[in-house]
Amino acid sequence: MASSCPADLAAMFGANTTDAAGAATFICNKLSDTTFAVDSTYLLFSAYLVFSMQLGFAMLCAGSVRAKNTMNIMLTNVLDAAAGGLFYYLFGFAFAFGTPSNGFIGRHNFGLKDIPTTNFDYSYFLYQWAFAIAAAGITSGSIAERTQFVAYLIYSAFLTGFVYPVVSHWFWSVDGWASATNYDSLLFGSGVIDFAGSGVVHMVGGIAGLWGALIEGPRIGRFDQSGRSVALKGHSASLVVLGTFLLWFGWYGFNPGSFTKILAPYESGNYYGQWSAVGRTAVTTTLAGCTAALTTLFGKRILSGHWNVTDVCNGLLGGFAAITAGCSVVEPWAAVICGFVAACVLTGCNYLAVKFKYDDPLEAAQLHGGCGAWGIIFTALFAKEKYVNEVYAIPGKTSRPYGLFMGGGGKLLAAHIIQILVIFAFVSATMGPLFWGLHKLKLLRISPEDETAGMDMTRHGGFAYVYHDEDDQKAFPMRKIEPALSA
Amino acid sequence: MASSCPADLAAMFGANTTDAAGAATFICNKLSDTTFAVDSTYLLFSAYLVFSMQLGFAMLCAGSVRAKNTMNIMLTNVLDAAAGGLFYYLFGFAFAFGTPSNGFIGRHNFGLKDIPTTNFDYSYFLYQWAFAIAAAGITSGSIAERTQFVAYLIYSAFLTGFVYPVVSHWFWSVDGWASATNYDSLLFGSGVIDFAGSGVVHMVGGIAGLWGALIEGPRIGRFDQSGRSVALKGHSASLVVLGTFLLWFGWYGFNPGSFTKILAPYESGNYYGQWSAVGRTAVTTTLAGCTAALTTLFGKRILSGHWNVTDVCNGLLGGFAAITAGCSVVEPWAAVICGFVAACVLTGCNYLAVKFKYDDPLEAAQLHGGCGAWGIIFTALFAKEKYVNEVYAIPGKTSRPYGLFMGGGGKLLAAHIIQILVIFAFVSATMGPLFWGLHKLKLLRISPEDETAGMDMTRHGGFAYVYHDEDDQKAFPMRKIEPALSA
Amino acid sequence: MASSTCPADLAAMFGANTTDAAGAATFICNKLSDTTFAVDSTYLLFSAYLVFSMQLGFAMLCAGSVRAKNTMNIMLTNVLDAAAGGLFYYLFGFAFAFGTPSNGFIGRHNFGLKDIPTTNFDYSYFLYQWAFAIAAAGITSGSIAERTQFVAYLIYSAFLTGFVYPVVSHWFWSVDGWASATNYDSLLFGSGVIDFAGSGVVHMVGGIAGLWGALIEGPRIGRFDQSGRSVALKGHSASLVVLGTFLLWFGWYGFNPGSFTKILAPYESGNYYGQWSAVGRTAVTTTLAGCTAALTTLFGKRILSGHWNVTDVCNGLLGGFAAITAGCSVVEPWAAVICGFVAACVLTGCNYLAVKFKYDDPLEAAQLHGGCGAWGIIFTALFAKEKYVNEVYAIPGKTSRPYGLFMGGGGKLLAAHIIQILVIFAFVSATMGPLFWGLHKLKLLRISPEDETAGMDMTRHGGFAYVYHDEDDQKAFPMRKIEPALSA
Repeated sequence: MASSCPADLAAMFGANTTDAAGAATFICNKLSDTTFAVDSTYLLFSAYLVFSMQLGFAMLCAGSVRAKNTMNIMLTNVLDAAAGGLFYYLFGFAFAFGTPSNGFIGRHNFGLKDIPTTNFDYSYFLYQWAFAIAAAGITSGSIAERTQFVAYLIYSAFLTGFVYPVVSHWFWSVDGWASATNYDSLLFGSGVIDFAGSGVVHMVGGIAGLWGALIEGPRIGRFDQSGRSVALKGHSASLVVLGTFLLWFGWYGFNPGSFTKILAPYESGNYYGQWSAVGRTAVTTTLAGCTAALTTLFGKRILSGHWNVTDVCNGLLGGFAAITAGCSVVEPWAAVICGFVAACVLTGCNYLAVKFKYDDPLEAAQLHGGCGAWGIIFTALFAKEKYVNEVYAIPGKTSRPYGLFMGGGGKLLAAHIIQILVIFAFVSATMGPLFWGLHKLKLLRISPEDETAGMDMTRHGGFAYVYHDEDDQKAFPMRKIEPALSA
Repeated sequence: MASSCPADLAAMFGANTTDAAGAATFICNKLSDTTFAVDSTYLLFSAYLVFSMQLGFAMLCAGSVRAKNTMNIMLTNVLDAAAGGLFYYLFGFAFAFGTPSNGFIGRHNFGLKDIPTTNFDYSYFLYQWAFAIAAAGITSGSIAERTQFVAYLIYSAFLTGFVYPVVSHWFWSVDGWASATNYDSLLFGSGVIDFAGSGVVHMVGGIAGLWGALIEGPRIGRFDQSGRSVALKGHSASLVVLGTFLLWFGWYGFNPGSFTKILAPYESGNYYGQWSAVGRTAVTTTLAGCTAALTTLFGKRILSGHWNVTDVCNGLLGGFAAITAGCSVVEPWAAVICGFVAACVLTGCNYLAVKFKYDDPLEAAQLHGGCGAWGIIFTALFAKEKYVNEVYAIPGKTSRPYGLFMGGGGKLLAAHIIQILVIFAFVSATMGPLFWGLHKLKLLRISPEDETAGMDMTRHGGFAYVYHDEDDQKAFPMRKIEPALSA
Repeated sequence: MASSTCPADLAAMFGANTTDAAGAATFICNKLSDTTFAVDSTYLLFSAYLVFSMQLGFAMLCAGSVRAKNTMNIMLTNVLDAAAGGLFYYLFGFAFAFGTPSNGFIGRHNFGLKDIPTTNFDYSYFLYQWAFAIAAAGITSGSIAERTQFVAYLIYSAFLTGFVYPVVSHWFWSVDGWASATNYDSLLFGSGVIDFAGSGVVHMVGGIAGLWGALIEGPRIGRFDQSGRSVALKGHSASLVVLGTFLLWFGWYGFNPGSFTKILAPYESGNYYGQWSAVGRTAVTTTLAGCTAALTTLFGKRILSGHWNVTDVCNGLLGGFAAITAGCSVVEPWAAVICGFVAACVLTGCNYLAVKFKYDDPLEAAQLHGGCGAWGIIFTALFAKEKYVNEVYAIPGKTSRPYGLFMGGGGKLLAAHIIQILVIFAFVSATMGPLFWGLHKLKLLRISPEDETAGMDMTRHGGFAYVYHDEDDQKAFPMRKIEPALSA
């Protein structure tokens, strides 16, 4: 981009300047250094924020399951990050971004070989790793409280190391067959605008979870003998709120961070540039989540008669999952619409889940799958021409398809419908057989005895909480809790 | 600022340079792009940190109330952020910063119309939104455990959408009648130096809470028949410490972030510039909080005989609330004084609260109102000439009033006393009648039955914590906790 | 710093035909210098905030790892680490550590931040170093948890943050330090110690201080039964342990990559490869070491104990981080995987030894930070890559310096690093050992057995940390009091 900088500037200095080329090179190099440093700072801190989402998932999942399975679900979250780190380093990143490659899978940079290049720096790898582990974290919520730990390790490795990287290659790599940056052959002349991954991350994680939860069936007691739904409440609303806020916090790395660069003017010297677009993305993200939370609050109040904080938290996250695809190319007012519909989609999906006796302890398939799919459609409807052309500028062209409702025609919508179908098909075709195979090998679901007793007791060395000592208990069997109570 | 850059530089290149204007424009544009990108990065990440304070408030409030009201208080914190996002987007930001306007209320940029401009970018809105929701979060602590949820929704919308924006317009907008940046008519030739909002944020939130808590009265059981104070301990000190540390973490966005720009030299080419002032602000903030914590530790040890962690946490936050006004214009040693006095002010206010049978579950009015007011006075006493002139430089003037004890005369102090009175009067005149009206309409306080049972049970669909299953309980009624205890 | 010749060079290039060459050059160079300060300050400040968040991580990790009856106590110590550390480090800790010019053993300028900012240090640098200092004290508090008097805690914490840690950091990190890699005039063995972010300076110091404290006061009551067998005294909340671990992981991205303190520093101006890449690489090596250690611990513990244990995995993860901290900026990602694998083994081994010698450390702090920290120092001396060492620790006017033994760089770095381990062990033992011993003799160190059994929260801190049910409810339904919670 800045490659013509010294030549241009040297020409402007002209022959009367003692060392025009030298001066121009000096200045341009300094400016280029600055750009690298600023963009790296921006990308790295965004990556750290995205990483903090893993903490958010861990707390959200822990609070949403029963106390007897807390150790189990937290361990899976820690291992998402840890195993994901190794697998994504060894081959995940290569499958996703190893360029040049064909449109279906990357094939360079295994084990970070030849990194950094002019295309990718280490910070880019770190950022993408944080995305990859988020996808695995989503799935773990769907199959919580009844899945064998070994099954968990296997699917997590497969998802982070192969399924997710391949999907992200299709839509985000410059070589991907449906990528918006594969300028030589854009799908429908447009490509898919899935900016931060409503499809690539959320739908992938959600649909993987859907198959897992479908194949192993609902938890014991989730539907009673007469088939009615019985809520198996999570053990701590405080952890749910903590996790939700941490996810909100981390989402500011997820969505605005997906620009990966902030020092990129749309017109040099103007106050309006990519830094504004980054800010706008943070604002659209915020508004979508806020609207979804309020919609859920009043909706649930009408439906259930309660003001329910855990439902509001889920609604909020549904709004975020939906805006993720279009956050950089829509107006703030459109984000409000996005959030409103996302809350309705989530409520609808939850209704369907109960109807079909589908049990998902964290509503992960409904939330990330359903709201993610809505987000993809939403982007195809509301993407604004100006923003699309700024954020996804094609070198040498001034225009590309944008949102249907904004007058941009149906090409983008067509590409996005293809995206939804293809993601659904691919994830089903890979994760479905995997879960089915594990099921047949009796490696997927734990025994009913283990499930009733809780996995922490049977597999993870004990219960997560010990508020009172054994000694105290023996001494005062009946009054053992009194010291705590009279405090 | 950079507007004369190309002209100046072109003149320096002179007539012998082939395209002096072109070269100068090129270089200046690149530098301007860099400045926008660096400042936006700084402001955005500061905004994210300020947002994380909302998580801190949620955890602090949750831990400070009894377990039976945890869901209620956390829901109010989530909705502060969510409802605040919508209201501040629709009109709060316009009331606060919509310029040009009169000195009392802004009137442009409703719904982010015409944003970004040369004055404001989206990132600025996001930053100010995070401030607005903090004010509402403070108030929710004062009226915790006994307020109807509907009353909460009403006051929160009114505070975030109108009261807080108007006050911030007065003191922070370039048009505000008491603003330090309203160069045409500075109050007492000085204006108010409330850098990050000891008055604008903390006093506003604290006084709103004071009226709410006064009007609805103390919680049942807070003062016994003989009128003695009975501590109603919060249910989890771990959550209190978690929340306090998160607030500390977020305060690094609140105070140093209030510069909103970091790439602003005081004298170009020198190592000393706004980046140093930002660092100094972080240091003064840290020292004030640390001193207040230690003062509280030893003070409470003498008064109560215990080393109490929740009191230390409150003392720490009191120190932060106090330093917030002057953090950018005082020396580190002065911050130590600020923190020491803040701890004493908080202890004094708590003593008065007990004396007057005022019940504030989070000590929010005492902490944010009392320590906030002290912070305003402190700034007027200790603001250093050099720092005031750097941070609040008036174009074309070299000096402005500074701290009384630093030899700067009483003008700043006069302005700051006006600020305290005016904030107290305005918040009382708006929030007082609102709470009183809700009280008369029987919309403010919950019924005694609900209060005794806890709002979570009666209004929010159940208790926040479920450590043991119903099934286990039925099977082993007497030994049901054993598996946990023998772990 | 590097821009001092900038205006002169650029003015010469503009030459005599430019109307005001000096003016134009100064203008441009000043703007670039302003930008550099702003970018580096932004980077350093946000890194400092991340490191600060580790204190929250320590607080939650410690709280979850102790029994419920001592939660208030341990959290208070963590809050005070930060608060007391802030004052002491401001008053003299920073001066002892970095007050330059000074001798090689202790600094002696900038007390109370006098004369700051200078061309060397800005306020942001102080803030960053303060966040490091309180981390060291936080480590030690874990080792002596659940049985130490609060007054003893205040005394050792002040001494560690205000004197011991600053002196050690002066030796290895100050430009004047006798073993510093940036003391170009007299490098130890022509190399100096490459302890980039403090496996030795922070982790070993905190771990060894904890070792002496825990050794002197002995194990908790009930930790080893009459027949001498080890009885696990489980922490009260695994959720808090996981929360704390993730927060530490989050903060470690400020700790390790942040230790560059500058990001706008090209290795060759105009190239895409510069310090910003090295910063990214450091974040990657940190991540990989922790991940590998976590997985190694997972499978290792599964084989040894038959359980998939999340708290052990968390400790393994942190052990990997503590180990990579020394070499994170100068090793390849693949080497970080080796570092993490061995760190997990070292931690398991140290824990085995601890049980054997009846050493009780509620947070495994001495094993984790001391043991894995020492391994990290050795690891750096073995695997430091020539290219990276010369980039990150470039000596002005020289092109090469010793690097890792296994990478063909000879034994000089290893020699320096062995000296580091010995010296840190000796110095911390010679200062903290007598302090703890003196407190022990004065009966100020350990609480009474009655207090220990009842829990310190009850006896010293005004009550239990958790109150899930009301007194009122309890009186009304003495037998069924928990029912509302259970039937929810």
